Amino acid sequence: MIKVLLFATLQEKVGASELSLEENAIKISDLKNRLIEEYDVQEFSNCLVAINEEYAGDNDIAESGDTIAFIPPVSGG
Amino acid sequence: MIKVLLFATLQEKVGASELSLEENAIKISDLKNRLIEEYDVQEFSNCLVAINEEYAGDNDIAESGDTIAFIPPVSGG
Amino acid sequence: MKEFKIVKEPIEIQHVIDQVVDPNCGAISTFIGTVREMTKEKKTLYLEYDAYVPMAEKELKRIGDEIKEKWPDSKVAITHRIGRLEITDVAVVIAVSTPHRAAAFEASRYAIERIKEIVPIWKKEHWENGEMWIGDQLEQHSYRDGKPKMEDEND
Amino acid sequence: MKEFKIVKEPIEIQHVIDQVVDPNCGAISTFIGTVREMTKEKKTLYLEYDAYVPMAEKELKRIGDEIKEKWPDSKVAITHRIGRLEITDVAVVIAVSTPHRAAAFEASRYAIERIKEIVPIWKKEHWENGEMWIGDQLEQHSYRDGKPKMEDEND
Repeated sequence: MIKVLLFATLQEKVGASELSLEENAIKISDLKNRLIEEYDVQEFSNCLVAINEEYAGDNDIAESGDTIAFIPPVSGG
Repeated sequence: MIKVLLFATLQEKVGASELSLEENAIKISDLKNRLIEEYDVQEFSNCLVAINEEYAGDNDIAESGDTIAFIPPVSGG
Repeated sequence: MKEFKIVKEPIEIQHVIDQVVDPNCGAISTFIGTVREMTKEKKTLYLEYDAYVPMAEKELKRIGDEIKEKWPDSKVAITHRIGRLEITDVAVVIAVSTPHRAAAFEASRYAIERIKEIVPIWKKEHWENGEMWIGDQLEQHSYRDGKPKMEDEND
Repeated sequence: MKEFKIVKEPIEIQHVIDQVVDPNCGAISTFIGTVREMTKEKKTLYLEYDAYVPMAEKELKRIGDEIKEKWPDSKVAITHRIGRLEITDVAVVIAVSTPHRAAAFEASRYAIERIKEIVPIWKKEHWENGEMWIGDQLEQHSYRDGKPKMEDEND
């Protein structure tokens, strides 16, 4: 199982702060496309992604036990 | 009477924090020369001067009732 | 006390500063971000901050490490608050100490620019006639192109 | 509370900051000058500050006025301590608030540079083997040539 965390605008648009994927492994770009389609939320394409609290690239692969976080454009400070 | 205030290094070298001049008026440059000679303290030449808490020039004239302050190079902060 | 943290309660500015005081420092520069009422014509009622807390704390620490590398002998502490913040409330406090003052100013400026680039914290503005997650309206926001953008004034 | 003052007691940093908090400000930059132990090879034991108090407060206010003219919508407060200060003690606290952050950093930097130029405050260093009024060793120190000297690092 792979845990997916959603924040800020994504959390509101999807209506959940956390998703669970029943996968052993998934490529970030594939997951983005799947979520854009499934939830009709274009903002996934515009996000950075972290795997286990470290920024990751679109070609990185998350595996079972990992936590993926979608990071919309940040606005702290 | 004109009051003269001394600070920091000047206060220590002259051995007083305040002097009184029995004059009705004195030009700052004349006073500087007089104090350099009287106390053998060269540092007077290197000071800024304030009359009544406002910076003044060497050609300004202080009058009876005024307060002159000699301001050695400042080092606050 | 943790030098890099996300909190839900009001930030004690003095506590952040205390963490960077050092016998070898002569200068401390702090940056305090507060909630501003007016941005151009728009009146903010209050803000709501969200964060990916464990990662945000790691990224704040990363900024501290970057600063210590760029400005040796510096000490850094950063606290960011999340939750609902009212006008004039303190959202973030950065404190940097260095032996001399030029570096302290540069480093605390660097810290706030980097926070706005890489730390997973989000701000939602609440106005009289609406609300919006800030950042969301920017297209193709590019975070990781190296340099902080000094002209960004979304504070 | 006075926004520009010379005090003999320890400075409450929060009190200085409180004076510049404003609904229209989004950024506060503070500069805190502390007593540093080592300057190059020399070890400071403690410092002694003297001031021409009424004039120093006027000159601090002058700096505040200059800042408000250069950076409209800013608020400024400055407190400088005099007397004997130990290592890590706070000698000066400057706080500037502005709507946006760039101006806050520039203005607080400007304030400390101007303090070192025009405010009648003097610092005496006490070392293990001697003491000296700082500034005294500079010949032809020119205060009033307009611009602050940004390279001066006698903090």
